[in-house]
Amino acid sequence: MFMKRASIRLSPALVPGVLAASMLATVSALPAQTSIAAEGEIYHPMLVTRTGPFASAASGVSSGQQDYFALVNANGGIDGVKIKWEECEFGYKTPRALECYERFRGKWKIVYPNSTPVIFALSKRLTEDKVLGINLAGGRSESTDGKTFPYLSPVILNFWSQAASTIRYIAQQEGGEAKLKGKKIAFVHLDNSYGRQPFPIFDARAKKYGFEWKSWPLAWPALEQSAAWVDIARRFRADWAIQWNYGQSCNVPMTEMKKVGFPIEKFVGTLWCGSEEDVTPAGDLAKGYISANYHGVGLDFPVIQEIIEKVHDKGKGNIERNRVGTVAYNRGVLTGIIIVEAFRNAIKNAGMPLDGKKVRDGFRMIKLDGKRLKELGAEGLLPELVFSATYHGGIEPQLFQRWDGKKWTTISDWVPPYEDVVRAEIKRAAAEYKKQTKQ
Amino acid sequence: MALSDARTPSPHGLERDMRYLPRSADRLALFLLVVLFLFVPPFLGDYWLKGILVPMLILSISALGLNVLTGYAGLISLGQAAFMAVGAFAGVIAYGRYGIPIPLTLLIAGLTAAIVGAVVGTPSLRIKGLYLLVATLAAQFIIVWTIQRVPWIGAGSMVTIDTPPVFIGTWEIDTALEQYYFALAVAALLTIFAWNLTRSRIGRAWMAIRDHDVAAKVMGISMLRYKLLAFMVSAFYGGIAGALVVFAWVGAANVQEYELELSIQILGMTIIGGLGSILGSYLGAAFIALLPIAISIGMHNLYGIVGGEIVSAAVLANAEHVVFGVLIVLFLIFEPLGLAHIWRRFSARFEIWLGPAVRT
Amino acid sequence: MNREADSDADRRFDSAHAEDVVADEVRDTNPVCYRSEAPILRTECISLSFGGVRALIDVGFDVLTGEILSIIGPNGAGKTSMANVISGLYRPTSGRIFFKGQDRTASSPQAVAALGIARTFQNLALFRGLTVIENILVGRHLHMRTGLFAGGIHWGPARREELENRRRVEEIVEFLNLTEYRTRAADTLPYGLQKRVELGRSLAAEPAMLILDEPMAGMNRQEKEDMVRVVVDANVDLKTTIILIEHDMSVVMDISDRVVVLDHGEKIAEGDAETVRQDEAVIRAYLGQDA
Amino acid sequence: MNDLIYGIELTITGLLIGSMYSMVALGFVLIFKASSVFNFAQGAMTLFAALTLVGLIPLAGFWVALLLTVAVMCGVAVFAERAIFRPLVGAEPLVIFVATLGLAFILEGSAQISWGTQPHGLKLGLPVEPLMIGGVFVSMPDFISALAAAFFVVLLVLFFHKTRIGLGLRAIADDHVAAQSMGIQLRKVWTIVWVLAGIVALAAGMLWGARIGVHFAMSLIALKALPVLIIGGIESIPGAIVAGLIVGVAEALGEGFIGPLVGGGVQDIMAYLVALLFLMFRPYGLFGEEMIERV
Repeated sequence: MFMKRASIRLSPALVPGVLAASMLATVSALPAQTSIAAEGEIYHPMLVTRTGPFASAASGVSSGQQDYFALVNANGGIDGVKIKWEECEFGYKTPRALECYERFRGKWKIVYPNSTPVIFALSKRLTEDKVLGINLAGGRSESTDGKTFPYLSPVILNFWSQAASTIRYIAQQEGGEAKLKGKKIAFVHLDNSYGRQPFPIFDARAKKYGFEWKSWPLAWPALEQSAAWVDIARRFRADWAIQWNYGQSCNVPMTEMKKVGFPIEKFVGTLWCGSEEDVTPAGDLAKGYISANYHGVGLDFPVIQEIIEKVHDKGKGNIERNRVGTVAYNRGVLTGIIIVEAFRNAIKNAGMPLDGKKVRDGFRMIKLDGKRLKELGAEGLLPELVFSATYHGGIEPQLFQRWDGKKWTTISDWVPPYEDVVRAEIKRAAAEYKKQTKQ
Repeated sequence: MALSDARTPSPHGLERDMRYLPRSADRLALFLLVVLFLFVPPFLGDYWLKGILVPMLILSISALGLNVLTGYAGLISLGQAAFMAVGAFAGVIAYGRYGIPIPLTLLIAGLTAAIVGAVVGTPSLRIKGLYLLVATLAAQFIIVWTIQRVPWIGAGSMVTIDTPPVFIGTWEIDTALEQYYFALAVAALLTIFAWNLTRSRIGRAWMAIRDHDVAAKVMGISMLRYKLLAFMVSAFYGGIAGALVVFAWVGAANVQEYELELSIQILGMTIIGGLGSILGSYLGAAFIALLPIAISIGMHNLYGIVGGEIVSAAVLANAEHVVFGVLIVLFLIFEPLGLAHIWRRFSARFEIWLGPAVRT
Repeated sequence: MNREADSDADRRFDSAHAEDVVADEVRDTNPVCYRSEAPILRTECISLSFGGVRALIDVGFDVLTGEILSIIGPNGAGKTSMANVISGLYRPTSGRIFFKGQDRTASSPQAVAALGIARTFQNLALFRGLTVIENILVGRHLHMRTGLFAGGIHWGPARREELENRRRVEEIVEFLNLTEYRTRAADTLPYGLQKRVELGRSLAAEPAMLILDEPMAGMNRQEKEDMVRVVVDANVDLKTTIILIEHDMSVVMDISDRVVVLDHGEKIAEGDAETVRQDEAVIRAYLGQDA
Repeated sequence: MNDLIYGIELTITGLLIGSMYSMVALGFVLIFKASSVFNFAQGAMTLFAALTLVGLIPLAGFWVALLLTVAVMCGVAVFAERAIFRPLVGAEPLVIFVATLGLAFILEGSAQISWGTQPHGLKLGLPVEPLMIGGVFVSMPDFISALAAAFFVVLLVLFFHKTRIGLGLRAIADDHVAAQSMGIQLRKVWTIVWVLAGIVALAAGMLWGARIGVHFAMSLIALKALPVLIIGGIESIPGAIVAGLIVGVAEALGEGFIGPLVGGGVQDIMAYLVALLFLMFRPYGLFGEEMIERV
């Protein structure tokens, strides 16, 4: 009798139990995944995007970092301390990133989602937990102000600097700012927070230099832009066009421009439309396309040669060999360099084991001047970066590069942004943030 | 038994009919759930609270709202995420800009969404099924577009508004546990409200419309009133869920989190969970929101056990999608009526098995 | 398709007996004191067409308070169209409808229901997902006031109202002998019972006038007898004016006070059962159909 | 340039784009017509087909790759019909809708597992220089794409009206029960419809791939088809074609003339606004049939 009861009680319980089981799987899985690093190791969880629409470039960035970490480890670690990284896939989906964040909470040393929406969603949490969230050339533009945003940083070139530097580049091509007067600049951008950030910069510079600019917002995924380009080329008759697309909408203008007869040499892309993945779908039509970038391209950097030699040739690469040296990959490597520098400073400053605050403090001590970059074998790969407690990076120069159908070639020197407008915008936005959050 | 009969004057057991949970298995399960949800979380880490439970509660509220519309009134909507966005922004503006107390703010968020919902629901008077689906889809796009464009909303070029610290009276909701209980309290209230409502005259009117709208009409049920009411209630729930995203989870209203994909997910939750079932809204939210996480962790572990070099991380991550897709399809084939129906079958069987014991 | 054909045959066979057995005994106890010559419903020159098809052509008749009026006619005669016009589902192309002396030609079905006209449907129109009790409770819709907020709180007046109306529903359930099926889902019941639930639902509305659209279609003899009894009881005990739509004239002849005969959308006869039974046009219409 | 010429240019641009929308919408219409399933996975099928094609081209050359892709799409179609939709026959349409969501996950995941996450170009060798006809600019590749889309549509129409299977399909769309009693096997026909939808997905994938490259976001193109379906009616092939053109023109003109008034970015909203207008005045689309309910 007892036996029977017990069996009946159990067997139907299995029916709705799939969910319960999956929950249990989650519980039991947790300790396994967040395996504790050995003594004297830095355990470094990473948010990665290897699925979905943004995986193409984002995967290169993640793998580039990992290759650099592998190189550091192969060279004996940071003064003997090795890095043990662990991925959490979020597929560029904000809720999944939040879950990942919580899953590894307390173990984060520095968070780099490579997604601006995620930085926004995490910013409160990061501040509470005292973990630095970085998003190179993205994230929260005003977090250049390290005083208002102690645990956020754009690291390099916030969105406003990108826009300002791009205008300066166009001015240089025209032969100076004075020549901008009366010129028409078309701004093609995604109709979201990312795409609209340059507005104040354009407004300010248009007023000062007397050029005319007009916005063509495109709703995500912006795979169809023909009406905008007919308008730009046939009615507005722009002298220059700037694109602020993202991911797979980057290559669409190249086909459209050709169709409406807009010259590609008068077209400049944001640095987020400056990787191989952004141009290859357009094939030959992308030849001659110019985009901004915040780092050097190609394999000609000692650090990358060293990675090939010590990581890939040993069969320990974290990415297909043919993607080494791509824009996304180099971004990963230089991000790795910055993170490792922060780790190194933190260890030197506060000792092991590391936590979020120590790494943030280490980040603020980063001084990647010419000498240091040379030591790291990264001269020309990234601009000089010097951070402080009040300056979290973001006002740096851009490089400009041209696609020749096969590879990118850098065609300019470092082009600095107009610092005054950028700083004014940071000040305004930081004040607005303080007002909203009643600080 | 004897006592309860004495208190019930009616020979028909009217009170009996109106009991919330006629089955003992249901009562037992509810009791366990209440204990679980009330007393266990303090012992769980922040991961469970912030990573799993709070988002799940919020999504469940939203799914519950959609279930009122789709499961009870038989109307489809792909605009639930947009209602959440309306609630999120209405909430953050009411609380952040005007300093309205949080309980009132939640109400305002819900009501604003409800008004928008009434407008979005008007096509339902003429069309249904797939046509209605696309009409609400239009609303999804138009609402999100409008939030970005109306200067008064003040979403700015970032289309994000941060919230100040969240206070109810003098109680600051800042730890994960507090946020969890806050969300739980709202979810519990809304669940009881929906539970009552769907069993009331209004709920019956909705189900009448769903099952046979012509017959409902000649019983005197106004299509205009009840269809719009269903849209409003559904949007109200969505709006409150959106506000909770701001106040109990993320801390900011960001329009990019309320895109079509979320609407589709919420519709999936109500269907996989079970149309016309309150429990189903919760189960569905758990399925759609948590299963991918469980799969991800599970496969990661498997990968860890099997060992590194066999498959790349990218293959693994994509395989999660495939597994998730397969599970959706399998569940639907196995139980097209939804997860809640599995439970209902179990609890019925349990009741039969328990039968004699209860009667003695 | 098949069931339809079978039941048609059944109906003709059974009805001959049904009329003898049932009608006689209930007629005796039928008081006529509340009947009046004043029409509760007047239809004037109703025409209805869909595209080019004319479903009703200048049909008009009065329904007197308290009577049982049958509308009969062969298939496609326009009976259901007439019911739909009266209950507001179709707007007549021309003509007017007065209920209790007021013109309500253009009223919506809800408004018609609120005036006190209830109906059943020829094809089953139950709320499939609801139980028997809940189906009948929907019939109480217009007698209840509980709004959104009270419904969600379910306390105090809302709860009392719910209990009160459930009590009324139980009376109907008992009246219709549905007690043992109370909590069954409507769509799991056999056909005859479903028809009965539908009748219960319309009775729950306590209508002044009830339109029954072929309530006995597809029923066996026992079920028909039960149904006839219920219809007469509703008329007598609940003082409900009834319009009974029936395809087969013999079923209803003995319980009807008056009969209206439609054919091809036109009224071909009106009067008491005997007059109609002997009317040349009626015989022709029915003969024509049978032949 | 005066507004008239500009308007004409936008209209032409819109018409050419619209033909591509029609292409995508057709896939939905085919499946809905035959089985009342709203196949959300149509976009994923487009992605899957295009990725398979560009993945195979370097291995097998264009024509062989094309044939192989057709074969693969047939396999996908048969799999979807057998493994997912046959067991769900008779389920609520919404349930089947969610099942197609599941199918979309499966297809997107397996496409990226098989062919990686990197984007690809798909060059069909179309001329790209713009064409000027009497001072009015016409995009050459769009023109050719539109011709190809038109050609494909004609093929489909011929198939439906001239072949036995096609006639069977139409019979089923009109009345499942009657068609069955006439000896048409529903299941066989459903399989064929899924195969057709797969081939339409491949065609759409090629045309769009030539335009925007082949990458994951391609599955989002399907969203463009939804307003088209409303305007044209979900069950109507001519509806999908005409409505595609209407949406294309409305988007182009809306962006060109209404956009400047509200700060631009109205292109996608326009499609839905036009769809809403249609819902108000012709709820079941241009060619859709109103569901008349009998009491």
